[in-house]
Amino acid sequence: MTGPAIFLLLAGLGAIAWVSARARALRLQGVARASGRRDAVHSLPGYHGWYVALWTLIPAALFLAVWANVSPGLVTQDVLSSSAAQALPADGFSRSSILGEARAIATGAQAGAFNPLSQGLVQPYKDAIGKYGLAGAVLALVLAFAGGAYAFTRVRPDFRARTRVERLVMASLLIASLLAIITTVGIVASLLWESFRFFSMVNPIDFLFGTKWSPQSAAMGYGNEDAFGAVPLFWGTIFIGAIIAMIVAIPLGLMSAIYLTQYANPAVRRWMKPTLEMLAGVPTVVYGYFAALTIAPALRDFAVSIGIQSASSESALAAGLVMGVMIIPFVSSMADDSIAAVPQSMRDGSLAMGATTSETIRKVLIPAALPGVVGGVLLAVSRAIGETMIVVMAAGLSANLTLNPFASVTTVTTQIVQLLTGDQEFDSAKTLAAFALGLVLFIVTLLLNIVALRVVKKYREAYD
Amino acid sequence: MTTKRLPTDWKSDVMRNRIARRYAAERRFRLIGLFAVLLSAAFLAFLLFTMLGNGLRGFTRTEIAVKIDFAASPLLLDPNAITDEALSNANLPMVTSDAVTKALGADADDWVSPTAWIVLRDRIKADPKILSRTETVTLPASTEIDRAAKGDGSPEAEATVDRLKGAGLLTTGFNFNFLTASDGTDPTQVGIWGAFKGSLLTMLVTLALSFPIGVATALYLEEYARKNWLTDIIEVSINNLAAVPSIIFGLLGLSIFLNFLHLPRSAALVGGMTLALMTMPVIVIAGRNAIKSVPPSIRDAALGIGASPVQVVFHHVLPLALPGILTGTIIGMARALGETAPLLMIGMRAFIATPPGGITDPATVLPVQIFLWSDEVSKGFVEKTSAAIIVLLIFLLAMNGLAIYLRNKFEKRW
Amino acid sequence: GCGDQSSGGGAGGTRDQIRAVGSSTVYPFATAVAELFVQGNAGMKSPIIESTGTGGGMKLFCAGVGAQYPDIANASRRIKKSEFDDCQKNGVKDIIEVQIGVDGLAFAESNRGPGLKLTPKIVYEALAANPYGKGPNKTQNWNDVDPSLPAIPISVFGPPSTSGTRDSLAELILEKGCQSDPAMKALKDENEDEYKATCTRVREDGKYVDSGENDNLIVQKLDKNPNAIGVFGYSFLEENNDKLNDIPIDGVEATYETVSTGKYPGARPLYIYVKKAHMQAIPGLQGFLNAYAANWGPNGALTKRGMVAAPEDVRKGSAEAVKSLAVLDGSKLK
Amino acid sequence: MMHEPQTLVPATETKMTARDVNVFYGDKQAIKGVSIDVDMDNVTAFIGPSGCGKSTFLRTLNRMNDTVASARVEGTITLDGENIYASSMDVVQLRARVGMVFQKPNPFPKSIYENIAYGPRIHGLASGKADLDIIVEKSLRRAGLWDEVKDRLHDSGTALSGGQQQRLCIGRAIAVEPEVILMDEPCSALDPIATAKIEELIHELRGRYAIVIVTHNMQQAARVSQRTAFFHLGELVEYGVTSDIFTNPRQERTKDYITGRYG
Amino acid sequence: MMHEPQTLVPATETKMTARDVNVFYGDKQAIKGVSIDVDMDNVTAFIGPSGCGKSTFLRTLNRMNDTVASARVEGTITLDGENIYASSMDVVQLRARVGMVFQKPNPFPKSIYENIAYGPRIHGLASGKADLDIIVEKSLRRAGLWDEVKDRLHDSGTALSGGQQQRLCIGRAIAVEPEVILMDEPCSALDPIATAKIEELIHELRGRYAIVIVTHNMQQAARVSQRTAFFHLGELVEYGVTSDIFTNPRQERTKDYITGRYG
Ligand SMILES: Nc1ncnc2c1ncn2[C@@H]1O[C@H](COP(=O)(O)OP(=O)(O)OP(=O)(O)O)[C@@H](O)[C@H]1O
Ligand SMILES: Nc1ncnc2c1ncn2[C@@H]1O[C@H](COP(=O)(O)OP(=O)(O)OP(=O)(O)O)[C@@H](O)[C@H]1O
Ligand SMILES: [Mg+2]
Ligand SMILES: [Mg+2]
Ligand SMILES: O=P([O-])([O-])[O-]
Repeated sequence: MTGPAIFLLLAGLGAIAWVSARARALRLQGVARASGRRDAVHSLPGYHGWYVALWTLIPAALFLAVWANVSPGLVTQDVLSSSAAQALPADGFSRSSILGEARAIATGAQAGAFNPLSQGLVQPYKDAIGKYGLAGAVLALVLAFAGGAYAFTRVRPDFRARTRVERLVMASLLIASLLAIITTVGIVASLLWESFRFFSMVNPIDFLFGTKWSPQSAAMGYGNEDAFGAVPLFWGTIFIGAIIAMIVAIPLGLMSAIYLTQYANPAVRRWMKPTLEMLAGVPTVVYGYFAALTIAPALRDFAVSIGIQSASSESALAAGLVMGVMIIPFVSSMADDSIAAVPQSMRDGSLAMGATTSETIRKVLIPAALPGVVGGVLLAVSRAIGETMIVVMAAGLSANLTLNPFASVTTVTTQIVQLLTGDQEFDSAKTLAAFALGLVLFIVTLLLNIVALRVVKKYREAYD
Repeated sequence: MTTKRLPTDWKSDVMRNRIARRYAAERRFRLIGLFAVLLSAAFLAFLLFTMLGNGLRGFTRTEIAVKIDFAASPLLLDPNAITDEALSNANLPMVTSDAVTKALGADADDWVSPTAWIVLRDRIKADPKILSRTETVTLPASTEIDRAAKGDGSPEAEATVDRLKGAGLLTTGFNFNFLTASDGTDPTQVGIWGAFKGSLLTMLVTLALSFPIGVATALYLEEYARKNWLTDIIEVSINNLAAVPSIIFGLLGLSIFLNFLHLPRSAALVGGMTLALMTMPVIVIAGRNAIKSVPPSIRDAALGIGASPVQVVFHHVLPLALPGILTGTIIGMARALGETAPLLMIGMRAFIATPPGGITDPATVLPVQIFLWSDEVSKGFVEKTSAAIIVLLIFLLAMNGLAIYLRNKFEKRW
Repeated sequence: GCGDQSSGGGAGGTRDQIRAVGSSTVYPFATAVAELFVQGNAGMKSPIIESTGTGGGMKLFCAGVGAQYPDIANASRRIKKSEFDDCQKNGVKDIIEVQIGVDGLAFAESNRGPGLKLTPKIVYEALAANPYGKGPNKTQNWNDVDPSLPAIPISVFGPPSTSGTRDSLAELILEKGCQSDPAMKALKDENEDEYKATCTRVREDGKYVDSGENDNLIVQKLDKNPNAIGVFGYSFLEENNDKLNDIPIDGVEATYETVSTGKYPGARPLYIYVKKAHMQAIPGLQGFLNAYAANWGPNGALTKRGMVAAPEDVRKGSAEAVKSLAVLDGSKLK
Repeated sequence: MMHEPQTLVPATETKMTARDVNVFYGDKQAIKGVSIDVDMDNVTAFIGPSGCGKSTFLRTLNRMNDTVASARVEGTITLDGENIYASSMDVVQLRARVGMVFQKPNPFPKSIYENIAYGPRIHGLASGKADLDIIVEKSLRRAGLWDEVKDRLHDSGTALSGGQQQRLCIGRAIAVEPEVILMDEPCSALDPIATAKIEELIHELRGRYAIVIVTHNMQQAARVSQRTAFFHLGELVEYGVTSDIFTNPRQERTKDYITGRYG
Repeated sequence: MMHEPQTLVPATETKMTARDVNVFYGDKQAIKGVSIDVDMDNVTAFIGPSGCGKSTFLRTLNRMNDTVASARVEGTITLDGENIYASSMDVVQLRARVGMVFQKPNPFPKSIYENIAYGPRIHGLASGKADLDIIVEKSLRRAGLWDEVKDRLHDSGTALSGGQQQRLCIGRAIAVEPEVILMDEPCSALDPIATAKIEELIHELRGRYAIVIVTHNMQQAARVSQRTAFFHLGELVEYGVTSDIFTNPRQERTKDYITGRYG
C-alpha cells in the first residue's frame, strides 16, 4: 500500500468520523434540548465531529510517522537476509549505494540500474516493501478505528467536545511558540558553545576592548593577542546600521507612513504602501552594486571636492545610505499599520480640541501607536545589522575605528560571513571568532530589545 | 479659584501669530511627509529604471539565419533511429560549425553561439525528416555579436552585425529560452526557469512553515500566555532573532537539517526551512503588534456573548489583525526571497543545470543565481543578471500581490 | 514521510548526480565541463557544482565518504597537508589529484590608468603589513615604494583572506618579493611562523581593499577609479581587455603564452580532487573526469572560457591520473 | 450596613447569589464585601454614583473581570447553586448563560446581520439560514432597531448612530437567549422611545430571565425593577424592594442619593 | 413644518446660524434642509429619536464631519457671521472656538492631567507649568471630577469608570475656553449627582458661551435649555422656546414624541 493511498484512506476515514459524529451529536442534542435544561447541551455538533475525527487521525498519523522511520530498517534487514544480498561488496559506500539504487528502482524512483548487482535486489526489495507497507497500513487503520470508536462512544449532548478540541488548538499554538523558542535556544546554545571555545583561546577582554581586528594574521600564526579586537567591528556596525542607515530610514519611513495614513487619499495609500514594500525585496546584490558603483564614487568625489583627501572609494556613508533605503519599508509598513489601527475616536477627540492634523499625529496617534512604531524600527535596525552584501561591496572589509563617514569600515555580520565562508577550520580561533562575534551581537541586540520593551511599556498609551 | 477666564481672544496678534506658526508647522509636516514618500518612491523608481534599462535587453536575443544542407553534411545519423544517445554521438558541434562557415564565411564560426548546435539537435529530434533536406535554421548569435546587435559591442563586431543585417540574416527576437532554460555557461543559452522554480519551491516551504508557526506563536504569546517575566524573555528573544545575522541561521540549518536530520544538501526543502527560521520572528513581531492593536472592547463583546477564547481569537482578533500580520509576512518573505547568505551554508550556491522536480531535489534560487551570474567572466551575463533581477522583482510583486489584496480586503477602521 | 529519496534508511543512501565543491576560480571551468558532460552523455543528470572557495570545499570534501559528501573538490591551489590529514581522519583515504590547467594571478588597471610596472618586490613593499619586519608600512604613494613610479596613492583591490586566490597572491608574489631580502630567507629556516607573518601579511589600513569574492565588482571599480589596481584571475583580464590594461610583473605581461609556460610569475595550477571510493558508487563520475581530459587541451573548450592549458607533460600526467585513478601520496604535501 | 438579602415581594427562585465579594484592581479595592441575591422573577437594578463599582460588580457576575489582568475577585458567586468561580465551571458556557450589554456600545466591525447572528452561530441555536434570519429579525425587533436597519442589514455595525449601536448590542445579547441578562446602562444612549422599547423588552423578558440592570436614571430603576441595590464607594449600602428603597430608604446615604441631596 | 427661528425670550446675540443644511453619508441623506440659529445667551437642546441626525448635525457645526470620508455637507453655517465652510475659514481655530464633547467618551490614552492639559498646551493658553496646573484643576472641578481623581492625576484616563471618562472629556473641552460648546449627550453615562453638576456647569457657562446640548432626557432638556429643537428623520420638525415646545408643541410629531406616544 503506497503513501498517498494510505493518506487518502485516512483522510476519508476522518471525514466519515466527522460526519457521523456530528450527526450523532445533532440527534442526541436535539433530544436533550427538547427536554429542557440549557446546560444539558455543551458543544456544537461540529466540535463533536472534530473531536472524533482528530481521534481517528492523530494516533494513526503518529504511528505512520514512527513507522516511516522504522520500516526502512526492517525492509533493509529483510533484503540483506535474502540470497541475492550475499554477493554485495563489503565496502560500506558501494554497498549502500547498490542497496539504495535497488530500492530506488523498486519504488519506481529510478528507471534502470547503473550497477548490475542492484538488479538482483529489486525483487527482494519490492517484496519487503510490500510486506511492511501492508503491515503499516493495517496497523494504522486499526489504530484509526480504535481511536475513532473510543471517541465516538464519548459523544453525549453534554460532552465537552469543544473544550477538548480547543485544548488541542491551544496545544498546537503552544508548540508553535515553543518552536520559536527552541530556535532561539538552539542559536544561543551553539553560539555559546563555540564562543566558549574561542574564549579559551583568546582573552575576552582583548576581544571586547581591543581596537585591532585582523583575524587572518592570527590564522597565519601571528598570535592571537592583538588580532581579535572587535571594537572596530562593533563601531562599524553601529555606525553603518544604527546611525547612518537609521538617519535615512526612520524619518523617511515614519513620515511616509504618516503621510500615507493621514494625508494621502486611500487609493494612493493602497498603491504606495506595497510599492514601498518592494524596496525590502530588491536583492541585496543589486543594492550592493548600486552602492559600490553609483553612490560610493559620487560620495568620494564630493568628499574630495570639500577637501577630505583621505576619502576612500569604500565608505561607511555609501553603504549606510543605501541600506537605509532598503529598510524604509520595515519602518513605514509597521508604523503605517499601527497608526491606522488607532481608533478614529482618538483622532476625533484631538481634532475637536482644535488641534491640527500634525499635532494630532505627533501628540496622540504616534504615542498610541508606539509599540508598532518601535517594533518596526527595531526590525529595521536588526535588518541593517544583519546585512552583509552591501557592506562588502560598498564599505569594504577593513576594520577601521573612525568617525569619518567617508572612510571604509566593516561590520560584525560581514566579518562573520567572511570568517565562515571560504577557508574554514572549526577549531581555529579565526573561525570560532565568528561565533564570538555572533554571541556579542546577540547580547547587544538583546539589551537593545530589553530597553525597547521597557520604553514601550513605559510610554505606551493603551487606548480603548 | 478667582481668576475668571474669558473666552480666548482669537483675534489678538499673539493668537494670530501662533495660529500662523501652527499652520506653517502643519504645512511643513505635511510637505515632509510627501517628500518622504516621493523620495522613497524615487529611489525605487531609480532602481527599477536602471534595472529595466539594463535588463530588458536580457529578454531578447539575436539570431542568425543559416542555411544548412543536412543531406550533405557529415552527420553520423540514421534518420530512422534518432535517439538521445545517437544524437549526442552525432558530432553535431562540428557539423554546425562547418555549416556556419560554409554559409557565412571563414570567421563566421565565432558569430554563432558555441552551443548553437543544440538548436540543430532539437530540430532533428522534432522532425527527423529534416535530415534529407536543406533548411534555413536560425541559430543564436554569440555573445559578441549579440552585444553588438544591441549597440554595445566592439567596432569589428558591429561591422559584422551591419553586414549580416544588410543581408537580412540577423534578427532580434524575444528570448523564450531565457524563460524556459536553466543555468548554463553560455550566456546566450542560459535561462531563469531553474532558479525561478527553486525560488518558488523554497518560498512555498518557507511560507508553509513560517506563516502558521509565526501566527500561532504571536497568538499564543499575545492572547493566552500569562504575562510574566517568562513571556517577557520570550518576547525579547524572539525580537532578537530578527537581528541575528542571516548566515547564523544558515549555520543552524547546516547543523540541524543537514548534519543531524540528514536532509539532502542544496534542496529547496532545507533552504525553505532555514529561511523559515529567519522569517518567523518577523511574522511574530508584526503579528503581535497587530494583535495588540485590536481594541479590547471587541474581545469583551465576543466573550460577553459566550464565545470561547479560541473563538474570540479566530473569529475576531485574527481577522482584525490580519492586515498587520500580512505586512509582516510580506516584508519577511520579501527578505527571504532576496536572501543569499544562509543558503551558501546549505549548498544552494551551486551550478544546477536541471530545474528541481520537487522540494528534495538540488535547487538554486533567484538571488543566488543573480549572485553567481554577476560574478561570471563573460560579459554576456551582465544583461542576464539584470534580467534575472527583473524576474525576481516580478516574482516579488506577484507574491506580494496576493498578500496585499488580502490585506486591503481585511483592513478595517473602527 | 522522509527517508524515501536520498537516504535509504539503513541502506545509507545513494545519489545519481555528481557533486563538486570548492574554488570559485575553478567554478566556471567545472560548470563548462559539466555542461559538456551532459551533452555528451545522454540521460545523465547534470553535475552540481558548488562555489565555496577552495578551503571551504576541502572542508566539505574531507568530511567523509558517502552519498551526503561531495565527490570532487575544486581547488585553485594544491591541497594542504593539514587538509589531507583531515581527509584521512574522516575515512577519505584514497584521493585522486588531477591538475586541470593553469591560471594567472593578473594585476590590472584601467586603460586610462598610469601604466604601472611592478615587481614582486614592489608589490610586497607596497602591500605588506610589516615589510621585512621593520615596522608598519608607511608608504602612501607608489613613488614612496619606488621613485620610478608615479606619485599616485596606493590602492589595490584584491581577493579576501578566505580565498585560494589570496593564498596564491601570498605565495607567488608576496613571498617572492619578501625573499629579495636575504635576511628573510634566513628567517624562513629559523622561524617559519614569523617568516610567514612578515612575508604574507597584508596591510589593513585601507590601501589594500578586500573586495569580497566578486571579481566583476573589482573590474567595475577599476573602471571608476583609474588610479587603482586590481588583482584577480587571468580570465577576467582577458574578458575585459576593452576596459583594463595588464600590469606587467617583472616585465612579463600576463598573456596566455606567459602563463601557460610559467614565465609569468603569477601563474598557478588548478586542481580537482576526486574520491576514489566514489568512483564505483556515483554514476558517470568516470565520464565526468573524461570530459575534463577531453577539453583541457590548448584548443579545448576550457581555454575558450579563459582557462590556460597546462603544459604538455602536465596534461599527460593528468590524463594518466584520470585513467589509472592513481592515488595521491600525502607525504609530499606541504 | 445591611448585607443580608431580604425575602421579597413574590416568592421566587434565586438564580444567582453573591457572598462577601471583594474585587481589587491591583491594590485598589473597587468592591468591598458585597453579598446579594438575584431573582428569577424580579428585575434587579444597581444604582449608585459614578465610579462606585456598579460595572465592576456586574462584570464579576459573568466573569468578564477575568479579562482585566489587574482585577482579582474574592468571595463566592453562584449560578443555580454552582460556584461560577469553581475550576469545574465552563466560563464560556457561563457567559452564554449570563449575557451582558456593555456600558460603551461595542459592535463588532462586521455587518449588522453578522453582529446579531454571531452568538446564535457559535452556540448552534439556528438550524439553518432561514432560522438564523428569523432570529436576527426577532432580536432586532426586540431591541427596537429593526425598522431603522432592515434595509441595510449588511452595512457595518460601526456606521450606526450611538443609540443604534447600543440597541444593536442589546439585540446581540438577547439573540443568544441567555438565562441572566446583565445590562450596564443599556439606555444611556437611547431616546425615550427606544428606552421605552427596551423597558418593555425587560418587562417582557421578566420571569423568563433573571435581569440585572445598571442605571443612573432613578425613574427608570423605579419603572423597571422590583429590587434595587444601592452601591456607594464599593459597598452595597442597601438592597431591597424597589418601592421601599425609593419611598422609605433605611440608610441615610441612600436617602441622600435618591433625593439628589448628595455630594 | 417650521424652519424659521423665532425671536426668543431674552433678546440676544446670535452666535451661529445654519441655513438649508443637508448632510449626506454617501447617498444616504442624514440631514434634510435644516435651518437654525444658535444664541449666545440661551442653551439650545437638540432632542429627537435615536438615529434622527442630532449627532450628525451637531458635528457639522464644528466641521467634525470633515473627518468622515463619506460625509458631505451642503448649505451655509456661520459663526459670528462668518461662513464656517468658506475656504478662508480656519478649521483649527473654528474647532477651538466651537468645542465638542462626544457621545462615546473618548479620553486620550494619556494621563488624566495630560488629557486636560492637551488643549491649553496646543493653543498656548497657559503661560507655564503653574498656570497649567491651575487650568487643569479648574477644568476638572467644573466637570465635577476633581475630588475623585485629584490623587491620581497621572493615572491613565482610560482606567476611569464610564461616567468618569465622560466628565474627563467635558473637562477637556472646557479647558480650551471655547465660545460655543457642543455636547452630545454629555450626561448619558452620568449618575444624577454628576448630572446635576454638569447641569450646574451649563447654567454657569450660559451667557458667556453659546451652548448646544443633545439629550434624550426630556427633563434635562426642560431643565437646562431655553430653546429646543426637535429632529425627526433628519428634519428639523420644530424649533422654539423650550417651555413652548414642552407645553404647547405646534407639530403633531413633536407632541407625540414629547408625550412618549411615539413609534
Ligand atoms: N481597569 C481598571 N483598572 C483600575 N481601576 C479601575 C478599572 N476599571 C475601573 N476602575 C476603578 O474602579 C472603580 C469602580 O469602577 P466602575 O467602572 O465599576 O464604576 P461604575 O460604578 O460602573 O461607574 P460609572 O457609573 O461611572 O460607570 C472606579 O474608581 C474606577 O476608576
Ligand atoms: N459614518 C456614518 N456612515 C453612514 N451612516 C451614518 C454614519 N454615522 C451615522 N450614520 C447614520 O446617519 C443617521 C443619523 O445618525 P446620527 O449619529 O446623527 O444620529 P443621532 O440622532 O445622533 O442618534 P443617537 O441618538 O442614537 O446618537 C443614522 O441613520 C445613522 O445610521
Ligand atoms: Mg460603569
Ligand atoms: Mg448621536
Ligand atoms: O575561490 P578561490 O579559488 O579563490 O579559492
